[in-house]
Amino acid sequence: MLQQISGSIAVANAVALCRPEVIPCYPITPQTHIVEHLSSLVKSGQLQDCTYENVESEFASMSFCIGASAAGARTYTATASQGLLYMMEAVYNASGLGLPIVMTLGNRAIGAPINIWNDHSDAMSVRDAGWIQLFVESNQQALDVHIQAFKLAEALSLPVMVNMDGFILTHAITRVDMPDQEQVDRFLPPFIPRQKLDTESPLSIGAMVGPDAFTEVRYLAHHKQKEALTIIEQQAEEFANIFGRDSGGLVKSYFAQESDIVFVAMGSVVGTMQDLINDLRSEGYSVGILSLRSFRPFPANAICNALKNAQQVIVFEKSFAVGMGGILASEIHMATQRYADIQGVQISSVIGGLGGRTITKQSLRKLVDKAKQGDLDAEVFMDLEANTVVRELKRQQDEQSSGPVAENILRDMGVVSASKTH
Amino acid sequence: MTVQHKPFAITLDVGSSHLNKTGSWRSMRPVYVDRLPPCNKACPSGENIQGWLSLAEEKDYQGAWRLLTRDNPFPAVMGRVCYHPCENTCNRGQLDVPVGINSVERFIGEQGLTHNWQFHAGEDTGKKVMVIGAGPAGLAAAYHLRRLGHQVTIFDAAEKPGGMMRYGIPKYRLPREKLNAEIYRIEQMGVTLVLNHAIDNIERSQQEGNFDAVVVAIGAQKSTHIDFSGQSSIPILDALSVLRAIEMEKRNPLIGRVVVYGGGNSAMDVARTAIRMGAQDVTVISRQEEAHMSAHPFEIKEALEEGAQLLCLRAITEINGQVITLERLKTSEEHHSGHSHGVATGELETISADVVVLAIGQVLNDDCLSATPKIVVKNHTIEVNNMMQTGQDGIFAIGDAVPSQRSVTTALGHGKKVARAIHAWLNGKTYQPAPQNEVVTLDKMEPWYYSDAPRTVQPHLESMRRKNGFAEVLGDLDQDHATYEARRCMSCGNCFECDNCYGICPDNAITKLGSGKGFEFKYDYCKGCGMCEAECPCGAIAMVTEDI
Amino acid sequence: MTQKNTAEQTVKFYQTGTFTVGNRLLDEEFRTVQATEERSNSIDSGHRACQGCGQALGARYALDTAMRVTNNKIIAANATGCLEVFTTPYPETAWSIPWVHSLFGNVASVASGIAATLKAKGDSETRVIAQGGDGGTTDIGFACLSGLFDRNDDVLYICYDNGGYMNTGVQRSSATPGGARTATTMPVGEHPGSSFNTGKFLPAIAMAHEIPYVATASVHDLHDLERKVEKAMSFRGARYIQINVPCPLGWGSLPAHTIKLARMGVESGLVPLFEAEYGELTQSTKIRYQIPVEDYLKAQRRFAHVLKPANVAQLETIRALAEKNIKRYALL
Amino acid sequence: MFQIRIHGRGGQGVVSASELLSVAAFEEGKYSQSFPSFGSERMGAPVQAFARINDTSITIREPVMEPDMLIIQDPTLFHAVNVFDGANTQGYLLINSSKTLSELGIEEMSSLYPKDHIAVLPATELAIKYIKQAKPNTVLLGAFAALSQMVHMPALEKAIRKKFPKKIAEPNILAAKAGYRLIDAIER
Repeated sequence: MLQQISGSIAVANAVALCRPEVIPCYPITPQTHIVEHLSSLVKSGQLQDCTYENVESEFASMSFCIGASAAGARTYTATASQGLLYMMEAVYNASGLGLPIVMTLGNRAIGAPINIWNDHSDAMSVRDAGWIQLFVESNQQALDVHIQAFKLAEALSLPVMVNMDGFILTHAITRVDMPDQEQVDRFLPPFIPRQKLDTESPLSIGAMVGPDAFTEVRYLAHHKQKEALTIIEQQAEEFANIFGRDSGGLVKSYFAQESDIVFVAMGSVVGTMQDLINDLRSEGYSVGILSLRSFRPFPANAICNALKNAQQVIVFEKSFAVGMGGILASEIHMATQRYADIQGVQISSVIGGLGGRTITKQSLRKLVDKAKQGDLDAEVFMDLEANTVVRELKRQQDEQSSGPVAENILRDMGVVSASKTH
Repeated sequence: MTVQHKPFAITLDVGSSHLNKTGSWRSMRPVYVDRLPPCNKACPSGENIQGWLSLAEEKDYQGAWRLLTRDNPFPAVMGRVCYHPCENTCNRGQLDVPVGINSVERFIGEQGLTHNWQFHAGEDTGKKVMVIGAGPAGLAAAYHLRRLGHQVTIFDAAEKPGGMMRYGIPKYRLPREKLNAEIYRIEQMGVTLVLNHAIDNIERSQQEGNFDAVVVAIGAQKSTHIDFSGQSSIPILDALSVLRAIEMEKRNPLIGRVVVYGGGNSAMDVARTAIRMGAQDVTVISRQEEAHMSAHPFEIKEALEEGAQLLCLRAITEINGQVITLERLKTSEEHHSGHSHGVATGELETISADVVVLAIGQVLNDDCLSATPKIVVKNHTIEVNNMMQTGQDGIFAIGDAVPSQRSVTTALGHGKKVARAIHAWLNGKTYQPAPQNEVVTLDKMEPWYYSDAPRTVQPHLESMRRKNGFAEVLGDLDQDHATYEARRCMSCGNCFECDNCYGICPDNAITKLGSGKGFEFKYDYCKGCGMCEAECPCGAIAMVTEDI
Repeated sequence: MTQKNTAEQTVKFYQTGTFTVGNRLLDEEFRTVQATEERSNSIDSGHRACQGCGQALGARYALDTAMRVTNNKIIAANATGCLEVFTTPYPETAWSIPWVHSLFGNVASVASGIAATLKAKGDSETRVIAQGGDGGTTDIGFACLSGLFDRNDDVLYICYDNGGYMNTGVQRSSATPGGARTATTMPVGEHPGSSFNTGKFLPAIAMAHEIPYVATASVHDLHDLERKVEKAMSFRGARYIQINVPCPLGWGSLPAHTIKLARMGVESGLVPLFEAEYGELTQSTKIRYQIPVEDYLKAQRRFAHVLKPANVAQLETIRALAEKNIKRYALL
Repeated sequence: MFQIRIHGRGGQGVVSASELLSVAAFEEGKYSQSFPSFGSERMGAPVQAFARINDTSITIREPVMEPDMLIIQDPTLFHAVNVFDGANTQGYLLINSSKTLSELGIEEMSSLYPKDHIAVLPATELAIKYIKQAKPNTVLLGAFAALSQMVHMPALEKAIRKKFPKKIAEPNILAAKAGYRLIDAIER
């Protein structure tokens, strides 16, 4: 059924269609509307046989999920940013224990400086946590991928994180096609846990493992993720058969194979890029996009296959490893190094959209133009106010007690008009 | 790598911790032991007190009676007259008050009489044993011999059996129907009693009767006498003949002012009997201070309660007419530890009396031994080896006639011992008593686990009632109280299946074998922490070093 | 399981081992769960606890009781700590119940999650027990525990209190008693050992949440402990039991003295045993034979310095604490 | 594609207005999108909301940089924010005020627009009249429908009924109709 609703409501309704049994939550912008809506669905009786609990922290929330999932419940929660970091220990634990929890991450920057707006710093902070990490471009995909996430998690007995850009998707009201219960039931069978705390068949979960077997256990986690590369594709196909839509999968190519210049990106920015390349292609540019829908597992083969004809690759990402650079870019580098068909491709790493900075078509277009002229640097911070940075560096050089950086820059940009205090 | 069907967190076949044999950590191992409870150790009859108390706790009175009478055929008697050294050593005494073993024994004995439980003779061996003396030692010897299957005939010069039990212990302490019943029960086993029959030549009687062995259990029937200086005008009697006369209901010699000389239990018996017989005034004169008198404190206490006077640290030096001269003594400083007699001070005082009873001891009457020269008498007692055998092969001697502590209980113990010795001797062997286990002291136990409660006090007759007759001074425990009292036993040194070791082992390294079967250590898992030993309430576990 | 007083039960008053695990003379119903051959052995042989481990004992006591009460329908969640480590050394497990370990600080939430699942599935028979040491409970797991209490989730939380981080080599926790030596509060300087006037007493905090049931228990008095676990299981909602479990390693005591020390702790007044319902104190377990605190302290090397003449003020402080407990919880 | 940018202050229903617009367009079978300028959701702070209406699906996620329709819910914002930034002056301008354009000091800017693409109306007054609250958004939406014909009253009514409970929806519909009538009358 077509609906014009916010991304958060769409996801909440999709999750409800998956018949979750336990949902703990803790509020944090920008995911809060999802769990608020689920709360209403449970409290009003629209979602039955489900225990919903507003707990005292994200750490508790993920821990609650761990207990619930280990006891055999289909379990869901959502968080973002600082909340993800606060639950971090439990995030690793959930995957280490192999518990098929589904969590929405309403992607948001990480402080300090505190910032509630969108980027991918939170998702990237857990890139080694052992979770499956899927990214969505639109609200339709968001709701579709959540349905697939449960099936995927339960097939692998691994937790799945659906990454959805905060505000840009969560708060955007768009048209979505909401499936009906019968369709979802057809796609997603009841949860049969691989391991379960059961008094009829007692089991110890979470034993200590020493050097003698730790490597094997960790290797198995890696092995599971590699299995997911196949299963994700299979499930996307199965999904398309039942729901009639292409949603999910490992990667999505928009003219990537037939273009000289190819953007690689994840999440909602792909939508803006699509709008851009439609313009550019009509102007005669050879430009495409490769959208990464699965970040973990990292679909190196699929990526390289899509990029094999590209001359210039612009890896656009909304986060970076401070002191190193683009995370996705370095992973793409690594993948292309291994892939024999790709030789001599130019890869530029573009960091943009940090802390909610608007990603405009115009700025993206400039990147393409520069790339076309062979002028695009290996590392670009898109729309960086270089002068502001230079002035702050000077202040720091001039004065040991130059004060807090964030506040200095705000003052410099005139956002804060207070006069200097000393 | 094949696909795992279990999630990787629990793959690679988690096994049971049973695979991990933690027993290898151990340097000490616990073992179950039976230690000797101090009561058992102290019992001159060698009763397994802890054992029969345990059965009594379960209200298995017949079982308790059977176990008790394995060592002592007179529970109803001993439950009254035993001075219960067991209670003095009872570990419980260090916590609150000792278990009233004697009163439970009496209760058990009463159960035996009430239900008319009988003894059973052993399978006939064809051997015949002659027992001289139907006192406690002789009767006990006869009983044990009969249990072992030997034919026994007892000869006694008196008209009734029982010896000192009848002629030395007043009725108020031992009602005669109880005594008679328990003696009769021994007779019922097939023991022949020949009364009013003194033996004057042991060897001849043995040959005439074709006896394979002889037990001399003739007691110490001759009273010690002192000749006081002075011209006494009053009767000077001995305790034994006084008590015998009263038992025989002959003329009462205890009239007027009675002075009893002596500090032992016989002195108390005479004094208390005198009060009951209506004596005007009863004074006990003891050479020891009260604490060192050989009489049991409760006897002294009860005598005083009944109205007897007690003059301690005094010696009779002279009796003139009715006036007795006493010299005050003082405690010797070198000998303040016990049996010392006082040292003369030269201070004199006098009292008047109508009769003096000497209760200063008895010695062996060796008249019947003169025909058997190999039986050596030394210091008024018959010399015996550690198997109670005299110098004459096949002739054994026991009880007050041999060097030992003179008590009914000791006599009973002798009876048991001699029976075993004779049994072995008749089979051409030497009796080897089983080695005694280590005695368990309170420091080897953990008494916290026992509830504390005072001993059930046997209902005392009011002292006024006591004075006026020979009614029994101590009453019976009822069943509830007997059970209650029995359950105060801490089962020192012997597992009573409290499940503590089983329950508190942090390594579940103990198997409970089921009721009555005890427990077993699983040494595969026992880490040797020693908690079971530390927390065994009764000290029935020991830690021993592992052989490495 | 307590004995009725003598006036009512002349004969059933068993002086013979009344406080023992079992006793052949006691009616079955009055014996502890541990006395039975059929006990469930929630933790079984082969675990790798130190010799004389109080926690191994406390956990089996509590869980076996809960198993009996629920007809073996319990699921346990475990915080990181000794109990977790020594029971599940890969590739073995000593647990005979469904058991999960997640993290050090989250066991209360994991247990809540399990309870939520049972609720969602309509399973009211199976019950959930969370367990952790004092560090995992009073320090790192405190927030999650408070959350559990707040939501009144149907979980029995059992804290095995041995007064420190023993698993990591004996460091101070907020449950370490004043004066005690730990690796982070060594007996050096002007105030040797753990500081006084610090720490927190979680049972009182639990009571402040007004949860249905709070109790303290000790491994030395099994009847009392089992009664409390049984009582706890009769409530729905959040319940908290703190069990005093001596640690030979951390306390510097003999392995054989574990139960003895537990007993002495209680009998000195330093470890008060009591129960509370909905925030109100309902009952305390009386001291049977009061002992001086010194007797308790001198059996533990962690208090050796307290008994030196120079530190008599510390001893006085500990004495005062015992007196305060005795008064506050009416222990005599 | 028709792009709308709404300026207002927190608490004036700016975000709701963009949502209602997108839902109304959806109800008419069009593709639409709405989203707020995300920020701290405090009362009184300047806020923007965006909407796009199109005949085919919309993928772009950037804020509306070149609005075809500018809706100014609070005229005091002219002094605080450059509301005309990037505005398509061939598009529309809808202002909540009882003042004239010159009184508002935007004569110069507004002169760039076609005359019949500009509407100024006292939406807050009307809102107070109909819904007893100073929330001019639904009045302005009615005016928007009349001014742009990008959505129509039946769809707008439907959107309002979907979002609000009846008790709130009905007065808002009356308010929207009043806004519609006011502008419709001027235009025709």
